[in-house]
Amino acid sequence: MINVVYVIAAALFIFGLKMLGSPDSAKRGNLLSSVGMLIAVLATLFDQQILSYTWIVVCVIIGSGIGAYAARTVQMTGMPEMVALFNGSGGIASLLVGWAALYHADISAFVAFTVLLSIVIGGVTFTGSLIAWGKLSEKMPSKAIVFNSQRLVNGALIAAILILGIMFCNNPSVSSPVLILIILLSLAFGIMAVIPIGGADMPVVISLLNSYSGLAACAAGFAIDNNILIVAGALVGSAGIILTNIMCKAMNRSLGHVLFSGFSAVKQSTKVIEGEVKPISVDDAYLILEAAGNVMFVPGYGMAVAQAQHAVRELGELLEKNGCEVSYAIHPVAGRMPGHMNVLLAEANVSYDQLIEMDDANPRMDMVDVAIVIGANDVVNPAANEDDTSPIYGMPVIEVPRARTVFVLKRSMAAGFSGVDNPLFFGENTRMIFGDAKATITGLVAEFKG
Amino acid sequence: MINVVYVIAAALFIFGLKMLGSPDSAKRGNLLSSVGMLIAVLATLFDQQILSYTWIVVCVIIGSGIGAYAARTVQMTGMPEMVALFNGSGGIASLLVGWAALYHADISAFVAFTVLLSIVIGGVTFTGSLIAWGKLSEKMPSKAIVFNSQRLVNGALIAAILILGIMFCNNPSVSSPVLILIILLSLAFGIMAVIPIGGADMPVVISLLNSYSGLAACAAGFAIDNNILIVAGALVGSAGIILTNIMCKAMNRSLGHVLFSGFSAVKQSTKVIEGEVKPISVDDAYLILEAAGNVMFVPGYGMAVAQAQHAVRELGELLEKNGCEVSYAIHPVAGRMPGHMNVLLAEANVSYDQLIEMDDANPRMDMVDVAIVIGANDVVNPAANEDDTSPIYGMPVIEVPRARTVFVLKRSMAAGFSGVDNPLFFGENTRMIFGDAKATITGLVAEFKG
Amino acid sequence: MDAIYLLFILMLSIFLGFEIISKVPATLHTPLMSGANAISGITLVGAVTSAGAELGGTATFLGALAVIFATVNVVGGYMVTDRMLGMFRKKPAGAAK
Amino acid sequence: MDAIYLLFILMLSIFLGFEIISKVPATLHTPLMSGANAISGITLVGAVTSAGAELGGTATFLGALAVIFATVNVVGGYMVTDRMLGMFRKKPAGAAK
Amino acid sequence: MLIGVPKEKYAGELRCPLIPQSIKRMCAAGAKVTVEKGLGSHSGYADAEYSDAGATVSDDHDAIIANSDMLLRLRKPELDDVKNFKKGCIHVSYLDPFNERELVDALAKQGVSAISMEMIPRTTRAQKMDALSSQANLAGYVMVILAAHKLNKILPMMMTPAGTISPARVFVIGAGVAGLQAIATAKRLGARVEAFDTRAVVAEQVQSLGAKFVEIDLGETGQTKDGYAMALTEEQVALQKEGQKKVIAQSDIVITTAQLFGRKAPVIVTKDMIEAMQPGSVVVDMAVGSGGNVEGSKPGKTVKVKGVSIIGVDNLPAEVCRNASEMYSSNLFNLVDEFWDKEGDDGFVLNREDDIIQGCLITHDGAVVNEQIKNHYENQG
Amino acid sequence: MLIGVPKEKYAGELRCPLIPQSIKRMCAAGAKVTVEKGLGSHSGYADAEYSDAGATVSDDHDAIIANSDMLLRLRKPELDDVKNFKKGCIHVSYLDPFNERELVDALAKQGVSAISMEMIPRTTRAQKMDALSSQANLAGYVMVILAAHKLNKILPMMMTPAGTISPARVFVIGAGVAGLQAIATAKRLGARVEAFDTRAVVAEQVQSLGAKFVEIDLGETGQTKDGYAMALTEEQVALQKEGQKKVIAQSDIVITTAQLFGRKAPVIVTKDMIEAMQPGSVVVDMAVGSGGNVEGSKPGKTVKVKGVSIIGVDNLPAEVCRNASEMYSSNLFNLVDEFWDKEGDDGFVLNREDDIIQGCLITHDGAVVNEQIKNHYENQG
Ligand SMILES: NC(=O)c1ccc[n+]([C@@H]2O[C@H](COP(=O)([O-])OP(=O)(O)OC[C@H]3O[C@@H](n4cnc5c(N)ncnc54)[C@H](OP(=O)(O)O)[C@@H]3O)[C@@H](O)[C@H]2O)c1
Ligand SMILES: NC(=O)c1ccc[n+]([C@@H]2O[C@H](COP(=O)([O-])OP(=O)(O)OC[C@H]3O[C@@H](n4cnc5c(N)ncnc54)[C@H](OP(=O)(O)O)[C@@H]3O)[C@@H](O)[C@H]2O)c1
Ligand SMILES: NC(=O)c1ccc[n+]([C@@H]2O[C@H](COP(=O)([O-])OP(=O)(O)OC[C@H]3O[C@@H](n4cnc5c(N)ncnc54)[C@H](O)[C@@H]3O)[C@@H](O)[C@H]2O)c1
Ligand SMILES: NC(=O)c1ccc[n+]([C@@H]2O[C@H](COP(=O)([O-])OP(=O)(O)OC[C@H]3O[C@@H](n4cnc5c(N)ncnc54)[C@H](O)[C@@H]3O)[C@@H](O)[C@H]2O)c1
Repeated sequence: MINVVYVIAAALFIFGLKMLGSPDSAKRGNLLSSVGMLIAVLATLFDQQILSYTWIVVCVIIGSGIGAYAARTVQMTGMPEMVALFNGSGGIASLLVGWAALYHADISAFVAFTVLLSIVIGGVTFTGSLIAWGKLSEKMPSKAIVFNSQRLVNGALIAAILILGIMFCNNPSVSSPVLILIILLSLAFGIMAVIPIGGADMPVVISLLNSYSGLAACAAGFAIDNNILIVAGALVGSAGIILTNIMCKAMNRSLGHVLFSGFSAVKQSTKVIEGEVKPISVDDAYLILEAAGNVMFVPGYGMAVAQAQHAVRELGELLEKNGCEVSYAIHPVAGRMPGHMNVLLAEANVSYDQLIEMDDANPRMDMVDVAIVIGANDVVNPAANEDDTSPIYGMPVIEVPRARTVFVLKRSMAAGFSGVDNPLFFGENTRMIFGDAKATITGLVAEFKG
Repeated sequence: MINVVYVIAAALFIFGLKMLGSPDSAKRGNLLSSVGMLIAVLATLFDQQILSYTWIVVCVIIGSGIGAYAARTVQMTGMPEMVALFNGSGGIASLLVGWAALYHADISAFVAFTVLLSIVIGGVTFTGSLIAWGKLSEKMPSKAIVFNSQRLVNGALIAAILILGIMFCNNPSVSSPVLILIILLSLAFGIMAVIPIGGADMPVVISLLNSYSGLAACAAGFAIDNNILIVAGALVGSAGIILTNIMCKAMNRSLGHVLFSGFSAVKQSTKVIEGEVKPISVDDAYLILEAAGNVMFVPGYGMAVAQAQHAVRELGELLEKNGCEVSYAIHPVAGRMPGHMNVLLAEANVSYDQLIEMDDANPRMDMVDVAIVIGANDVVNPAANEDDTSPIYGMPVIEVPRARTVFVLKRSMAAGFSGVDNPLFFGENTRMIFGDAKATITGLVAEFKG
Repeated sequence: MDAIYLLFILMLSIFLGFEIISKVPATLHTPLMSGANAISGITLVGAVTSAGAELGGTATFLGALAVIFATVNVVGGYMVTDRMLGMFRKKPAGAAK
Repeated sequence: MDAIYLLFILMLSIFLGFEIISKVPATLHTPLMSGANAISGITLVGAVTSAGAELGGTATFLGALAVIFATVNVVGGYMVTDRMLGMFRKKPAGAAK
Repeated sequence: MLIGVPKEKYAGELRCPLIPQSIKRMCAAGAKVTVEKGLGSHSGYADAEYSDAGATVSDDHDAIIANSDMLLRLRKPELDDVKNFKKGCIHVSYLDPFNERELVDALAKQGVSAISMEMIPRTTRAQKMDALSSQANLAGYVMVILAAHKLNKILPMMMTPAGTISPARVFVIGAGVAGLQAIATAKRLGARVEAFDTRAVVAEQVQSLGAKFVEIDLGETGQTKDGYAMALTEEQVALQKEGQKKVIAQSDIVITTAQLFGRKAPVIVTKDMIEAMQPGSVVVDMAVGSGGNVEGSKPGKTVKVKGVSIIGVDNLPAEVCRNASEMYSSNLFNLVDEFWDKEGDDGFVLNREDDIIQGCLITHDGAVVNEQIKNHYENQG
Repeated sequence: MLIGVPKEKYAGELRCPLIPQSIKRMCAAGAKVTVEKGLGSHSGYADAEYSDAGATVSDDHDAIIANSDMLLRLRKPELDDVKNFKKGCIHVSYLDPFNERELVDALAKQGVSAISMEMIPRTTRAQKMDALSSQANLAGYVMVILAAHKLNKILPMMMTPAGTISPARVFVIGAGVAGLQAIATAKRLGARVEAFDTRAVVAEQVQSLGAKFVEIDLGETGQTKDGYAMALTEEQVALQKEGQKKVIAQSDIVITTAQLFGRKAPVIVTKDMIEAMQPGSVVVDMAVGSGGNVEGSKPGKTVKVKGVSIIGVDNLPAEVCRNASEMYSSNLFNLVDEFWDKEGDDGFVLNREDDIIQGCLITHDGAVVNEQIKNHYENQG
């Protein structure tokens, strides 16, 4: 009987998660999954051979109290760290459940293994989440904390956990000190893993830890073989990974980097060497645009060659629908004849009011989230300002590097009309999207619509 | 051990199916799932407590021989009916497996139930597929065979199967004649269900039966509790339903209609009454366009009002990419000023060569798969030719009704400039897509790209 | 208890089935159908088990028959699908022009 | 044998997890995360079982603790998510202008 | 049936009523066509082309008008030609019947069945014969080209190394066939286009060309069943003037197409408005022929007022005579073809039942038969 | 620093070298500007606007040229004015130094530092001072408007109740700044546009405007580092003629912009080609001033050859003098501003190191200093 309820609960979770993925169904989705949770818990309470309710009821009340209070009082800005805390408590819970599972009569190596999993993952999630919370709520320095022996320490920790783990599986017992050790180590590792990550990355970290806590629950499920735990845990685990990935891309960081920041952090902090070209895929570019609030197009001769003007206009419209501010910065010499861009954009029905001259564009640049350079080159070449040996030195240019992110759409690294190389392409915040501009833009449009 | 193999096999099936869904991965997908099948079968052969190989090997060889031969020799045109045959053999196989399962020692009511399921579904699939094959390969009249008492007969069949089924579950035994009866009835039902469906619908029917055979396998899985059968069966079952649905839409029929044609057939055949407006959703429209080989746009004043010209051009380009022939038929009085459409389409860069005058458009009409009427009304009003009381009688119009399918994009049923109602909207092969033309077209574009 | 697990598996599989098939180009309808159909030939496993597990003449006979049919479905299904996809390979090149 | 079923369930669930999350608008990232997080509070069920199944003091104690934490996660998680979505409700209207 | 096509005498008329292609089709239908020498010379059609098309080319004007059963032409006939017309012959041309009473009476007296191209009803079915539309359409295009040519600025926006040139502002008053085409052409050239019309229905049509419709609330205005505008009341005119003044002041080009069929065109742009415009700006008055929408516009002249040029070309379509002739020619052909006896060989049959004929047939059997015209004359007394 | 701006004497020159806005900015930079009375009258700038902008308006031409440290103007100075120039003054204007040796020598003799606007290098940096480009650009637009006005057809395609008007065909020869703008404008009006240029690189630029580039294989052709075209060899010219003949024959409008800076323009469209065109077609010769690309074109005239009109307006930008003045004015301003002493108050500093100055400075300290020109003169001997 109870299991049938579990099946239903699982189904509800699945629906819930799916619905959470799209704006208009999200609220219902959340409700659905909460219902799933409710019936699952109730079923457990009534059906399982629960011997003492007292404790449970008390605890549930306490827990709900805390949870409800926290959820109520936190102000909007504090939400992410709050999620981190909740997530942490989820992690510790799994740890405890796993631990408790050891008190069952017989413990096969398999069970012991799953118990360990739930303990380790749970522990990491717990401390990790706490650190994340600390960093977000500025309870501790939010900047990446890095020291040289970091990679060593982390390595050591993992090794230790592995060895102890194997030892434990061979003769699992509640009393063995090994267990305590493992618990402590996992907690420590959780801390080590997160401190070297900067506050900016915290949302990603939390989402990742969230996926961990799912896995922890899943492991716990194996430990006490309870299939709803497994299903729900696994769902959250995998869904969490995907979500983390999406978030990474939206902030354009690589998941790998976040995952192993603990190890590579030191290297990373010095990795920002000039002279490195960072290409990016259309899908990833979409995720960034989707999150942008102010986009500036900077068209050049390449847009004309690609005849991309219509696609560009459409992308502009979609961005505006998405609540984003859109402008077109026209450099006086963009293209191959005076007013080249005007001809094209007028043809594509871009309203005159959205066109801004270079002199108006540059002051706004700092508010721009993404500057999309479409087949322009010379007119956005910083060398014109910086390098007085350059033949175009002294020509005023559109200063895209000052935008938060710069997309450069062109087919190759080739130079423009004046044949001057362009340092912009190597900029810290520059992402190259190689390929025909029209194809690229159309791709982005598709992402927005599809 | 074997079960681990099953898990892997299942995973392979999942990947396989997913990959089959997109052109460039399809071939690999098919390979993958076949590998899954192979390992599953081998594992079964070696692991299970198989006592006599001889039979099995012989049978496998025979089976493979037949299958391989058939698959090799059939010519491309014959593929669908071949699939039907294969599907049929799958169905009968499930039936037999279920039947054989009864010979196991103990049969709970649950098992009996699942056995029945596999038998009934398997049986229906078998005969159903055979009929489908017959119709497709013109071995029998491919037109819908309908007689009045059909619904009665079908109803009776189902009732009988239900009653007998219950009887059987109460005391399940291999020997009981009830079993034989049920088998015969299901076979009969399979025939009855398919004969009333016209040859044109056969692909849909096959896809549906295919999904059935999946379910049959799934049921058989329960009967001999074998989880790979359940997983694979369920996968095919559900995937099949979706696919069927997609196919229905591409041929614009309703799934419900196909599912219950057996019952509604008689009614249906007379249902095609004049004067019924058939609206259609953008998604469904997409599926039709996606399968079209020759599309003709017929723009009118509405396109101008909606300023949809750019979106239209883009849709045109996408259709061409999709290997479809695209033309724009311009009626001399379309719009509100002479050359109104020219101004807009020129602005949207539609090449002059794609524009055809009414007099050239009409002769081509019979080759057109889909004529997309974009906010045009009077200029496509058949009344101008037919009804000599109409004020526009005598004005030559673009004769879209002669195209295979006609989409009419407008916001309401309102009349056009001349205020004359338009019988086109009620045409047999007309589908109305209500809403602003630009929104609609942009939607279609999205479908193509997303 | 088993039944429950099976139920879970069934539920999840059905969900998956719905999820993995989304938008399919018309050209792929038939191949996909026949590919799926081949998978449904999984009954072969069942057939083998029944045929193998000496349950007496009839059962074995039924099993054996089942094996034949199932194999036809599996082998034929996969091969035909492969052929379809094979010829389809070229088409897009043509279509894309 | 159980382990196998569980394995199946695990496998299928993971696939499902991957399938159901596809493209998520930025505005939904946090809510989705916190919603998923609430689901991961499912350990509550486990906690309840351990806490309930009189396995002696420590175990029960651990279980009880677990229950508290898990409940915080569940209740807090769902409520916070709901709040986020609640305020987000209005935004699109503004955004769409 | 003998069809005659006399040459246009009117000075500066470069168009010709029929081009060889149409004549070919008429001959194919069984008509005998005689055209006067040099008929299409101005539009670049040589006499040879006409004879190749199957027409007889004659230089005897009088013979043509005297012998033809049907006369096809562009402008109204000369009064003293009329008495030479063959009795009962069918004469198709512009007639301006509301103002040409004398001519119409003469035609009636002569027993000529005179068809006025202006009077072809504005129905969807009749559009292919609607010369007013086909010519107004070209006029719309021409007006913009004339204005652009005259203006000392360019129309499109240009952001260049030597600064930004902002787009010229064009204001089109009256968005009928001509007005709409003017809007479209100006848009094409990249100008900022605004438009106004008394008929509110046109707002949508204006926007459908990507231009802005200037909202001026005139209260109740109407249009006749043929889509023509009704005259405005005093205060409505005042309101409109007020509303337009601002727009006109900041426009580089103002184009007026406001005609009231048969009646004198309303004066819309007054002197003070013009003086409020930038020197160098341009005003084009399409209605100059029928009284003018612009104060001080002169037919066939370009007058300068405080540096503003007022262009008053009275025969706009002639500027693109080649296409104009094509259009008018096929209007004529479509008319003839519509009523041509396809079975027998009675040629052109005057089907008095048909609403098109009822609309455009002015005189018949020695009397003025057209209702509208008859009423109009009676009101004149 | 005293800056003088004399009025243009040249007949039919409607442009003015400086508009009030620019003068305002110069004054702000610390210059004292004197403009001759009526400087901007043709382009619609009243003297009042100039004085408001901070300039002194004087009607004493001689005083202005005699006292100014810097003279800014459009066209080359009159020869007999030169002797009155203040010694060492800087004179900026068009000079056409390759052909105006006498004038240049006079300027040198007078010790004037003469800057020739034509000689501003075609570098990205210098574009904002590049008057050739800014004026050529407008010329490109004007040519199309002139042609459209002259043509007896409309440019766009129109499918109307009275039949379909097919789009006019426009062929642009020479796709430089002017050529490209001409292409863009013709496209805007809906014409079918084809173009040709000897520099293969331009093909892409032509397509980037949606027009068709006519492929004619001339073998090896080149362009100078400044983007100017090199002269063609005999057989190349022949090849080109052959290739173009067909296209020209079927074009309604042919526009030639093929100039070879400093040298006589090549004759590209010959009599026989013109005769192959339809009567009524139009040819516009932008190079008419420097010898003409079209056989029989006359500066300032429109000649008819077999019904084909050859338009030879030699001062195209003046047709849109308002914008043309704006453009030229800001070219001048940008030049002055680029070398204006921002810190001290030395005003305009002739930085002989700067590549722009090196390119455009012709005479200095009593000698011809520009390499190109010197060589040119020496070759003339
Ligand atoms: N405005 C004028 O009047 C005028 C006249 C003559 C010269 N110029 C000169 O032209 C230059 C204009 O600067 P600009 O930035 O507009 O152009 P640009 O500097 O020439 O750069 C154009 C860029 O577009 C890219 N591109 C070409 N085709 C493309 C396609 N199909 N898709 C995507 N990218 C494409 C090219 O890179 P890939 O090859 O890697 O794709 C190229 O780097 C200035 O140097 C200016 O001085 C201007
Ligand atoms: N060409 C000329 O010179 C000229 C001049 C004057 C009059 N006319 C007349 O105009 C008519 C032209 O025929 P037509 O078929 O082009 O136009 P139409 O008959 O007037 O029909 C236009 C249709 O477009 C639909 N529509 C309007 N806005 C729309 C939007 N935003 N999205 C989607 N649909 C929209 C309207 O239906 P909903 O309202 O339901 O959307 C309307 O039925 C003829 O009767 C002709 O005689 C032509
Ligand atoms: N049914 C058809 O197929 C058909 C054919 C041709 C024209 N039409 C319609 O007939 C209508 C009139 O065509 P037209 O161009 O010959 O009209 P018109 O030449 O008689 O008048 C031109 C325009 O000026 C406007 N106007 C009149 N007085 C005005 C004033 N005081 N201020 C501002 N505007 C004023 C009129 O409303 C009209 O739109 C058009 O709307 C056209 O669409 C219909
Ligand atoms: N670097 C810059 O920023 C900059 C600035 C302005 C112009 N330019 C470039 O300089 C080039 C020349 O500009 P321009 O318009 O002053 O050139 P131009 O006026 O000297 O010549 C016009 C065009 O005619 C072409 N031509 C010459 N002889 C020809 C022949 N026999 N047949 C056909 N075509 C012939 C030339 O190739 C040139 O394209 C342009 O390509 C322009 O892009 C560059």
